[in-house]
Amino acid sequence: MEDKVLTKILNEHKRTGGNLIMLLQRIQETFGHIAPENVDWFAERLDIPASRFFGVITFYPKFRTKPVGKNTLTVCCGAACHIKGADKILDKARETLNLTGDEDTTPDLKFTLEKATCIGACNIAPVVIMNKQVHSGMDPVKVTKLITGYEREEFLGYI
Amino acid sequence: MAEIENNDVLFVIGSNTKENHPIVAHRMIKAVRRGAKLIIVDPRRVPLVRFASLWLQHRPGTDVALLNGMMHVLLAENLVDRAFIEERTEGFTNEFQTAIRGITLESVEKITGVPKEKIIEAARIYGTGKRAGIYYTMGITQHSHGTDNVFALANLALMTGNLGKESAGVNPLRGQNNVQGSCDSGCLPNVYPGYQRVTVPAVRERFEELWGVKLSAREGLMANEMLDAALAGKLKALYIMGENPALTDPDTVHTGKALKALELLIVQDLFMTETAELAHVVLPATSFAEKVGTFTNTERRVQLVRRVVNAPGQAMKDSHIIMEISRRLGYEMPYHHTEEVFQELGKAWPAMAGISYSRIEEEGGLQWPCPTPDHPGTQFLFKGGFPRGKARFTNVTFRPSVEQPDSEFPFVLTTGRMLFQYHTGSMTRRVKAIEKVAGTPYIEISREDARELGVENGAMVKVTSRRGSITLAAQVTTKPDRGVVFIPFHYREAAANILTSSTAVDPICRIPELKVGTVRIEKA
Amino acid sequence: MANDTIEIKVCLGTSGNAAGGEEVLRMFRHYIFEKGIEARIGKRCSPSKVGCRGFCSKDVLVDVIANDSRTTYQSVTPIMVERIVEEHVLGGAPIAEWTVKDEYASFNAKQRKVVLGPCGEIDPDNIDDYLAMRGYRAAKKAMTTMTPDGVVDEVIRSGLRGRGGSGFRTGEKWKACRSVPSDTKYVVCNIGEVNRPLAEGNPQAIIEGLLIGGYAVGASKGYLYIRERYHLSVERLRNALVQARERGFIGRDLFGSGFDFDIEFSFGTEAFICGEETALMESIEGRRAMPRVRPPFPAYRGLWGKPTVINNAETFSNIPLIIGMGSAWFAAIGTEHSKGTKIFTLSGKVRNNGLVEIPMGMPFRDIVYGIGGGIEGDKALKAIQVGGPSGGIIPTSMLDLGLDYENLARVGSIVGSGGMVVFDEDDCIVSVAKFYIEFLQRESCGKCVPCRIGTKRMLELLTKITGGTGTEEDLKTLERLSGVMASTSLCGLGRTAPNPFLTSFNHFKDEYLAHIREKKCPAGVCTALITFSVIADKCKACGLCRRACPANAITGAPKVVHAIDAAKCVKCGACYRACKFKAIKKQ
Amino acid sequence: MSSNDKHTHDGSPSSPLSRLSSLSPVTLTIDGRPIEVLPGTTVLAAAQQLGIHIPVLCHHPKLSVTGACRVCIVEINGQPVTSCTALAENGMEVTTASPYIEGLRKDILDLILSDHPYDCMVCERAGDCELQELAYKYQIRTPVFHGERRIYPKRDGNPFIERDMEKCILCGRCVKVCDEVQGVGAIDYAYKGFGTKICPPFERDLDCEFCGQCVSVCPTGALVSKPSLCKGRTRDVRTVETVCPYCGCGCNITYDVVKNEVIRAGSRPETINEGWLCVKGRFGFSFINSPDRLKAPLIRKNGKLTAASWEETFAYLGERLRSIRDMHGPDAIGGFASARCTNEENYLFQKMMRAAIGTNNIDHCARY
Repeated sequence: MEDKVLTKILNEHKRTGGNLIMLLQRIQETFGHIAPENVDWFAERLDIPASRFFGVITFYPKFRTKPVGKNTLTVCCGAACHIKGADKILDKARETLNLTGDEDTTPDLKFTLEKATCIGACNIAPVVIMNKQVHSGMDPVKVTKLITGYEREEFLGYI
Repeated sequence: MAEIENNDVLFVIGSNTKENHPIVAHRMIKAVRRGAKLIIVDPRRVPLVRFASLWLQHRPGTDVALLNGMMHVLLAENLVDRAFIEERTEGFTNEFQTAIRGITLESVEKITGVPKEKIIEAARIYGTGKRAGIYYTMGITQHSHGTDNVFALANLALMTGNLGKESAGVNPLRGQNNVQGSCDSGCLPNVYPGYQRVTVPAVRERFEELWGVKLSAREGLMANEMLDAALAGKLKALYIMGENPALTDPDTVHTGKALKALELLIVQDLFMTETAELAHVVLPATSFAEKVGTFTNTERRVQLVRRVVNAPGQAMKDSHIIMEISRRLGYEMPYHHTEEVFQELGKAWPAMAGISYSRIEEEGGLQWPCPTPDHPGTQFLFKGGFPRGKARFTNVTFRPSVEQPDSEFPFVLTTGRMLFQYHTGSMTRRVKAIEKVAGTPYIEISREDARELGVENGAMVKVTSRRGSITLAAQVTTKPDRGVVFIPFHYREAAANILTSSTAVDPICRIPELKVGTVRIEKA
Repeated sequence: MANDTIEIKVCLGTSGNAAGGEEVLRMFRHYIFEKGIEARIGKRCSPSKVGCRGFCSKDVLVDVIANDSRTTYQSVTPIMVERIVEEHVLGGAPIAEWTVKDEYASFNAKQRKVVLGPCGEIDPDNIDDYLAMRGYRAAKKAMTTMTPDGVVDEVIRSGLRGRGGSGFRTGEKWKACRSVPSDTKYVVCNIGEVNRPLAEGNPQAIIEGLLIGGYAVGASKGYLYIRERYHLSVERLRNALVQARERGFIGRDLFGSGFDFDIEFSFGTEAFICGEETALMESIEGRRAMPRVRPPFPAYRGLWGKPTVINNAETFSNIPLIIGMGSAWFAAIGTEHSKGTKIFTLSGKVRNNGLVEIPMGMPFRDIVYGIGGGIEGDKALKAIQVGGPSGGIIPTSMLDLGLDYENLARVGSIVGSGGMVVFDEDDCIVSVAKFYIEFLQRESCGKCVPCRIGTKRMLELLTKITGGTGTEEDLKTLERLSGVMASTSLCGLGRTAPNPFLTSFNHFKDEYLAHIREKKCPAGVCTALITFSVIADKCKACGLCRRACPANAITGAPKVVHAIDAAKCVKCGACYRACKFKAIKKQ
Repeated sequence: MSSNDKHTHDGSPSSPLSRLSSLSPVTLTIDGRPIEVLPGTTVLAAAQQLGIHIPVLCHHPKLSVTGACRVCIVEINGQPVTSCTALAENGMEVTTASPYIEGLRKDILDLILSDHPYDCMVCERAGDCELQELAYKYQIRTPVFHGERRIYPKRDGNPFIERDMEKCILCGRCVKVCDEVQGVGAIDYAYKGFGTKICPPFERDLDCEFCGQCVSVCPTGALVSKPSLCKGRTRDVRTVETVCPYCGCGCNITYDVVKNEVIRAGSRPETINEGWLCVKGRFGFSFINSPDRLKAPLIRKNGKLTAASWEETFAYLGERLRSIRDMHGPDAIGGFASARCTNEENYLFQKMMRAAIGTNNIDHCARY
């Protein structure tokens, strides 16, 4: 079953002549993360050393080797967001999601929290991105509401 | 070896270069990085395939069909070097050409399992290369039609004028460190040192004069013939210096019987090998690190071996042992140091005459022919011409291997070496670190076959041929194609040569067909 | 615009989008359709989306253009739409209380919207809007009336410099690439974070610029290099590419000139170092974005070893203007050595955060107080940080400095790709420097020694200082470190990495020394160096602070003046924020 | 798929710049001495031609250019530039060792050492370490810069190569040799910034061809040969050059010998094998000192192989061979020579068979 999906990705990769980063993006899109077994699978078939995959995966923070949550909350920590309290938003989000230590994904796999270096929306700082939607002018209270809204799968706004 | 880098086409057939000649593979990789095209012809996905522009995965034993198919394309697309053929070859007759033209690529595809498009592409790449080199090893020779294979390769090279110039040619890669040297030194039943035939009276007289003794005019027996003779009771004594035929020779059951039939088996070795265990007399020899001498590598380069450490216990230098035995047989060989022997070799064979230990010390290894002390050595052969005047095309037709898969033995077995172990492992298997990573025998099986057999990676399987059976772990890989399995022959506990045949041999050079046999596989 | 149409333009850049612009636009369409507005007033109504208009702090912005007069509404939410439709569109009476205030005028007044101009006007998803404003005329002009060398010369004459990091002369780069004989060449447009508004507001201009660039250097393949995370930008560019291809602006034999050109996406994933062009090439080739050694420069040996020109989206967006309007027109904007305009994202403690485009040479004062509308909460301006993380910090004393390449280089900063952050008196300059170094340390690719270890050591030293254990010796070490990094790092990231420290140390030495000698953070930011205490005569004993304290460090009871136990205090500042009577002192 | 994905850069340091310029030589001045070099020559190479020593760490003459360590920095026309990456140009004025440059170099080394364990006293490479050499040369006793060091657990279970990544200076030579020369790519850079680390995929144990090329190019003690650990310091070692006993490549090997034991194998770079070896050549020498070696002649007596003296053995052999020859003729005796013995031994062996015994029954295992 999984072999079939992988083969499809492989064929598409060969057809479009994409690069390793794009292949990894595709794997991550499909499975949510990049499992070592999948890397081995592609490494063998493409005759590209797995070490190169690993090097690329660990270089770009976007790539994950462990399963991610259903929702991804990205807190921008660029300069503009930073001076407007991105740290506090991040802390609050960690607290709301009950994340401890180095964890970035909730045990129920509902949320993954990540930091972005700068998403270029400095003019509406501080911002967070929930899945694909950018939310501007955030604060700790709003981020809690955002998370709770998504937790109940009925986010309506910051009421 | 350095000239490999300058090839623009590398045609590697029947050679797992990356594992068996790792250092040669470096040069090939370098050539590829410089833009050379690498064509690999091998039934297995050998590691070098990663660097290949083209990989032809043919069925084991169908090399001649494949090569003839390529020649067919060369002729059809007129990619032949007419001037070279005219000037330096003979035998490019109408008959030869008609035979080649008569082949259809469809039939080649059917025999070899290689799509004809790939054969055409391979022929085009090879045919348009300016400096195309062919590299082969036992994958070409260890067949019942091994000689035909080599002829076919020669035809291919001659047709395109890729012989007798730099970075081209037909290059066999030697499997053991001094195969070249032991042949050069005359350890063959039909020739004296320097490939001088024992049956030619003038040659014999020269050697009789040099050695001061009457010599036999009869060609001797080849190794496998000696074993047959032993079994037949005609050969009574065998003196084996540093070899382990009990494990390397095909059909070990047969070999064991032959060795046991001997009245006197003398084995001179570093370790108690499988062969030594059968011996009447075992002589402790010295390793390469405990003596001085020369090795000649695969590119005919004569290099100095130096003494690194002292030999253990009473182990004695091989040359001393030989000299001593010879003395007891009433023939004195009084040498005072090793170079005297080397100098005598130079007297016996002019191609070596110009090489001396001191020259090797100063200049590094020297490639023979090197007839005089001021000769620089010879990088590649046949530059000015071929020894027999003109090189000859030899018409060869495809003959299938002796054993063909059937319902009883459905798999084709091919044997060979792997990176970590060497030969019968008498040296490498005593290196702890190597044992740790490559200490267990295995059989490579394709994923598809493994699935059908219900065999998981690492599971034990029993492999049976008409000769016997062994049990070893399955390695499920993408290396061999469906229906083909591979076993490295290094392991005594699952000796691949229990399975191989000693009767399927090449009619000319008597090489056994170790690369194609048939087996069946069951879960153990 | 024709008088028989009422246009409604909803600002739908990332910012408008984030503020709910999609919903606003949908509501407009909904009401206009449901109420049969067009039939009732006998005019066409066209609600459409436009790119970012820059005034993002008051998004969603909606322009209603009726009877030749334009009204801009700010902070529009979906529930406001019905009334706008009823009263303004139907009734013809703009709703004054919802329209933009004077600050919008002053925000726009000093700007020179050349590149950004169309962004707030045209529908980025409709190529006809772009064509209506002379789109692709420049490409046609270049390919039908100019030689590639002519195009290169025109760009050289314009004086355009790269709008990315180093400000290299674009024309010269093209010329070098043009001069290298090669069967294959590439042009790459890097769409970085600050270029997003361009991709979202006017994607066709980027494509046209890339096209002209390809023609000029002799490349037949262009790449749009963009982080796949910028979903909106990707979507609009993808759409733009499809339309451009349909209309024959990309493909074979363009404008009958025999020139073939194709454009492809290359999706990167977030990494700051990808702004460095050789690292960017590594990323396009699918590898770790570790910069290559230069020379060879990309113009000679770039992507897959082929000559390559890399410019960012802002640079490429300028190209159609230069070719279309002529280099002289372009060169008339800006200063002697810095021509044209520059886009910045103005952010931080100014009133008007937003996207701005200014002519080169504009004094910082005009930017902060004119366009930016001054500092939030009437606090005092402390410094401006320009040029992204590895840019420099400019103190208040340099407010009258004109913003251009030379001046910024003179003060140890760079123009960069266009970030501008404004700090006020509440920001600690040492912490700010530490923040940037921390960022750079995290983003260092790790290839060369000075950057990999240097940024780490700098961060450690700055952390020491903000933690109150720094020494004056540490400052010397920092300076020495800065020197090594600036002169020996492999790429621009490492070479400019000391900028935040060096420029802040130059201008705010006292603040550094206060941290070290007096163990005080004058701005009250560095937690290790501040203490919270209750000003007894201001305390009303309301208990707010006590309840807010997460560490139970505040004692007190109703009617009993509260006190903070310094030993328990975790310096979170919750009490400071909770107190309504300014009775908590932070120092 | 671009072929670049399969194997990285072509490894040639030449740039199109050099190919473009005419092939006429380039003249530059290094430390006041003019020199003429071919276009495409790096400043480092030009300096070496003049016999001027510039320190390097990441540079290796047989590998592609990295430009990561920065210690080969020189002053070119007043600017600090790495000499391993800069190509010689006409009229260049190069200073290799001004106080300014030496200061920068020292600071770079200082930075490297600030992230390096101070355990040279027990390091396998002590005395043979390029980093130690430079630290000594630049007299870095206590580093000016100091701070957090990378701490990694050592847990690689492979039997050949010890990987102590705390000592790794990320020069990248191992990554390049593994990819460019060996064509394996078992290791690569992983992570980024200060946390950059060279490791196998997913930090698994090293699983490769174990050629040890990486060990041979490592400038520090980060990669060392496990079988050689604690077998002896460079100072105690005697080196002997010989030829590898394995395949037909005939690689030149340099053995490090302590007393009567081979402890390490290496190879000189100017040999036919360019200094590279395979796993057998580099690690497969311990059989020489194996306890299993035969140490005395054995004669089968009553069905059992029993130790005998050489005199007894030779006498026995002489008698047995003579009697077989006399009874059955010389062709009843055969001999297998060996492809693993020297030319001289093989020559003697066939000479004995032919001249002393009188048969041509001599062959060897060339066919297997």
